[in-house]
Amino acid sequence: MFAQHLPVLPIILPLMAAPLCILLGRSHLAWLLATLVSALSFVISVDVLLTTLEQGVLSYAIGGWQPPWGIEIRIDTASAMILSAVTGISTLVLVYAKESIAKEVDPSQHTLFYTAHLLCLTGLSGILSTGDAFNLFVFLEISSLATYTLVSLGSDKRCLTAAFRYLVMGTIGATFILIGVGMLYMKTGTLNMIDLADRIAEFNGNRTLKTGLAFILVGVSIKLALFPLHMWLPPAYTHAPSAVSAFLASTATKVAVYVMVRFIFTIYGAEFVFHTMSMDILLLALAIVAIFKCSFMATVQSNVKTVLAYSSVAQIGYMILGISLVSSVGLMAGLLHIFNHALMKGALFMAVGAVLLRTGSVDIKAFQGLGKQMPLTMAAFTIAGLSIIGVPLTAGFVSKWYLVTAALEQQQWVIAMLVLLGSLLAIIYIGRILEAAYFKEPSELTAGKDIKEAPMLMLVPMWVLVIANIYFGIDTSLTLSAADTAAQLLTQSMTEIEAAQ
Amino acid sequence: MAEIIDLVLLGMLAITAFNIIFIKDLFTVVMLFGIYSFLSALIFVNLDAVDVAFTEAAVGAGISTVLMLGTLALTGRKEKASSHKTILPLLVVCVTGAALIYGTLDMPLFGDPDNPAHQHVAPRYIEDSPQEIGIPNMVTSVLASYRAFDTLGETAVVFAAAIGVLSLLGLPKRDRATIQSGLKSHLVLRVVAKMIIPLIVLFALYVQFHGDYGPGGGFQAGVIAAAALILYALVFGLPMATHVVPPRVLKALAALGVLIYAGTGVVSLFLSANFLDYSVLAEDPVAGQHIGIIAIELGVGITVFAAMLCIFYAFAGQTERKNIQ
Amino acid sequence: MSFIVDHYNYWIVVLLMMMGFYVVIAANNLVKKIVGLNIFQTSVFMMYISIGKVNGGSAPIAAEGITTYSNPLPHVLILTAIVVGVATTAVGLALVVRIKRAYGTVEENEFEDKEDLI
Amino acid sequence: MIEIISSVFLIVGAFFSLTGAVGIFKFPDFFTRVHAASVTDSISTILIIFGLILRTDFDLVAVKLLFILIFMLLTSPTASHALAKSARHGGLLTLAETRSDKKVGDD
Repeated sequence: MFAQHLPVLPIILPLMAAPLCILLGRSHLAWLLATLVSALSFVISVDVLLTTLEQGVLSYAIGGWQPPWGIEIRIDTASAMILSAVTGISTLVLVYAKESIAKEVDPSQHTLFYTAHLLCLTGLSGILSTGDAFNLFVFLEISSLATYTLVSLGSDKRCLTAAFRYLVMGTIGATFILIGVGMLYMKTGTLNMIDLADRIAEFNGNRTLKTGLAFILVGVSIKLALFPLHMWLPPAYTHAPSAVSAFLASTATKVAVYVMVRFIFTIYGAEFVFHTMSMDILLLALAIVAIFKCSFMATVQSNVKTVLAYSSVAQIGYMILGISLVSSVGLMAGLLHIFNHALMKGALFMAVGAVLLRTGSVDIKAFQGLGKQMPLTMAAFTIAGLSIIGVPLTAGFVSKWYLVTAALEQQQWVIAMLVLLGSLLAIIYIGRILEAAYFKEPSELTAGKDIKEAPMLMLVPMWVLVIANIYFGIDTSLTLSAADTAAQLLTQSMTEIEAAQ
Repeated sequence: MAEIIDLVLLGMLAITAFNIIFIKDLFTVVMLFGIYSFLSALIFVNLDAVDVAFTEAAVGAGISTVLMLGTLALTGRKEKASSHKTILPLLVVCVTGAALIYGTLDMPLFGDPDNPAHQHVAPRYIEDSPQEIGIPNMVTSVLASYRAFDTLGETAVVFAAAIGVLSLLGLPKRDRATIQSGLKSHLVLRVVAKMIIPLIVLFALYVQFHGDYGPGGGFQAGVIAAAALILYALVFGLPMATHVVPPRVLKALAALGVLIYAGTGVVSLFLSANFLDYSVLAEDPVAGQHIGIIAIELGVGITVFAAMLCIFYAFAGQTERKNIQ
Repeated sequence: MSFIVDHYNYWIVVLLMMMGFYVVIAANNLVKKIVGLNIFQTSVFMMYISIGKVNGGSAPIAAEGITTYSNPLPHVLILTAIVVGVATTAVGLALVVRIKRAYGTVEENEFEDKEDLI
Repeated sequence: MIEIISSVFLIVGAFFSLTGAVGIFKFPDFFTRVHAASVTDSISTILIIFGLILRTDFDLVAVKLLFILIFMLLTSPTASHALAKSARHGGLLTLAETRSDKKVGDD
């Protein structure tokens, strides 16, 4: 009965569950509801992903109004793939959160935490599914508002300033996107993405459209923390509760990368962005600086959450690098990395959260000697860390491999070398932590304390992600075919143009 | 004539904004912001956007200003003079402004009926919505039916804001009736407030249910109803207000509104139509649309009323707390 | 000359936007930052409403004897955006209140001194 | 004919509005300024709304205008009163009082 409505369900299920959480009132009921709804959304998203692989794009007219008059839900393989990752991570994080926030968040706020988490999920699913440029802005703001709340739930008072900085930057970004969408509407008279794409193709080199693109790109870059607009991210991820860091680091910025892909490839078209405006050079330069500057910053931090936060900014650099290579393989590598990075960063932040739960600190000193005391947690951290570095047989290897392939395909030897060099820096910052965990004696922070392994409810989701890391590193058929189909679809217009030339 | 009014208002806005940059007294800054908001509402009226003007006046000049004043009561009204960096921000602003001016060069002519914005999607809303939806206010038609998903998102945003403020500030406890508060000595104020609060509530209901025919709708009605209770809380004290509308009820109401809205959409799903397709809610599609719009406007109104009042309670509870300490 | 008449509205709105934007990024006081954010957003709303204006049109509420209406779509978008704006303002101000309680100040450079910047 | 009467009302209303504004700038202390501001609130509102009512067809719009007038007449004097009372309560003195204080101080 609901088969044709599946595309809209991942949005409205969490949206309706959020107020229900408030009405339920009790935090463990809220937790149960949130987890179930999130899991249901995950199942639906996987189903949608499989459908898109078979049938192509799914379109759903909200309110029965045909686009461009009504709002369209439009899910292609790219969106379905990231949607599955987001809902999946959200489910695992919710399972994990029960034990994790028990220590980090005040008990009276647990229900609010789950409500905000569900609202954030609603926003992210909405962004991924919508086919309307303004609707995207609305969902972006739902997820952002929920995110500010989630970050401010941290136990350290610095989470407040971090959340405020995030709020100001995020709102500036959203307003820039609003300006850009306004300019698009002004010139085309429509807000539907496909319709916009058709109409933009008519004007090449219009100054209003160019400015609109610039504003949208800057706005999205703030949201996805592209260097040098990333300053809000490290404090926010450091001081947010661990469950929140795990969720946001693996989903929120990645969804923003998706928004950028959507605006560049679907709405404006690669031709306009990369040939008329030569954005590829700018993006490429920023991506490379991000990889090196932030990987380097990650090597000198003592707070492990900060290390991972800077590492996230660097990894976003890889995704943008994939986009800026302007090829189907490059885009595929970028999309693949969005998916894989969600798996690894989720596992890493979860492991750090477990350490915080048991030792009360996330300083690198607290990790000393943990290899013996928390073997399962640290094993998970190690494998996910290897995935970040890009060791073969992990998911991280696959995406880096295709990134290098895409660079080599265009004879960009230097870029291929730089990607490998960036991995070297990742070895240093992950290696420092592993060294502390396995080869150092417990420091004064943990000495004398009896440190137990993390509880089951935290270990299970962590290990699910770790196993996914290995699985998608070995059996790449599903991720590769999805990313490949998605990239083909997105770059269709580009290849047509190339063929015509 | 309209152009001259427009120009004068824009000039006044520019002066207001310019003053806000330099004035250090934050109380004045907030008041100027209220003025800015009212002036922009006037511009919106002048540019035919009556619904927007209504909202801007109620929200920008009303709720936002009240919240800002509430914050100032807690944080102090003087901005400290600082040798803050000003060169870099100025540079950023100049670059952004230059980019925008560059973008305006190819913009369509202001007010020209042949602009692309008025050609493609909009004519359907103007020409067909009175027949398809059956109500004269096109803004309500588009808001509540054609783009109902945006409005659902908007309701969720308001709900998210209430959740955020609650998690940051918490709600005041109800059993504080012993504390002396409110403006006890202002007899005139109390009498007049008693007279006009029912009128404001009545007006809110009018705006809620007349939104199909004139400017207004759930959002404006919710804000106005919240304003009535905010006035009550200001004059008679927060404990009295929390006695009339307990915070817990508000929290539940805010959630309920979102559920009403989304639930209307789900009802259409069960009647085997697309999400938020109201045509199936009654035998006649136009009547169905009307029922759907009334239902979702009710949801919006309830959520907005409850969320705004919740947010006000949270801020006022903080001020009260500060006074006790 | 006609170029100016056709575009002056946008230019003044850009000026207003930039004044708001300047307050956001230059102000040291957090409350003032929020005020700036609101001015910035309100000015963007004005740009949208300017797009919707049709010369000689009237408010988009169907009435007898009126044939030209202004475009209702930007109005709808801005109604939503205003709500988003006030939601952000509320959360931002709540954060300011908490920051004041935690740090004893709402001047950005003062609490930056109190925490090691990461 | 009605149009002319209405115009007269509107012009006089606008004139009072203007004097109120001038008063806010020219008057010496808080209380006199409140007085000037309330001129705008009361007499000029009445005149302007009457002027507008004369321009309607005496239908629903006129009734709405009348409601607005009643509401304004209720609220603006209350607001002025509350403002002045709070100022007094907060210890603000009139100009004359400040001067006589000074004299006391001089003696």
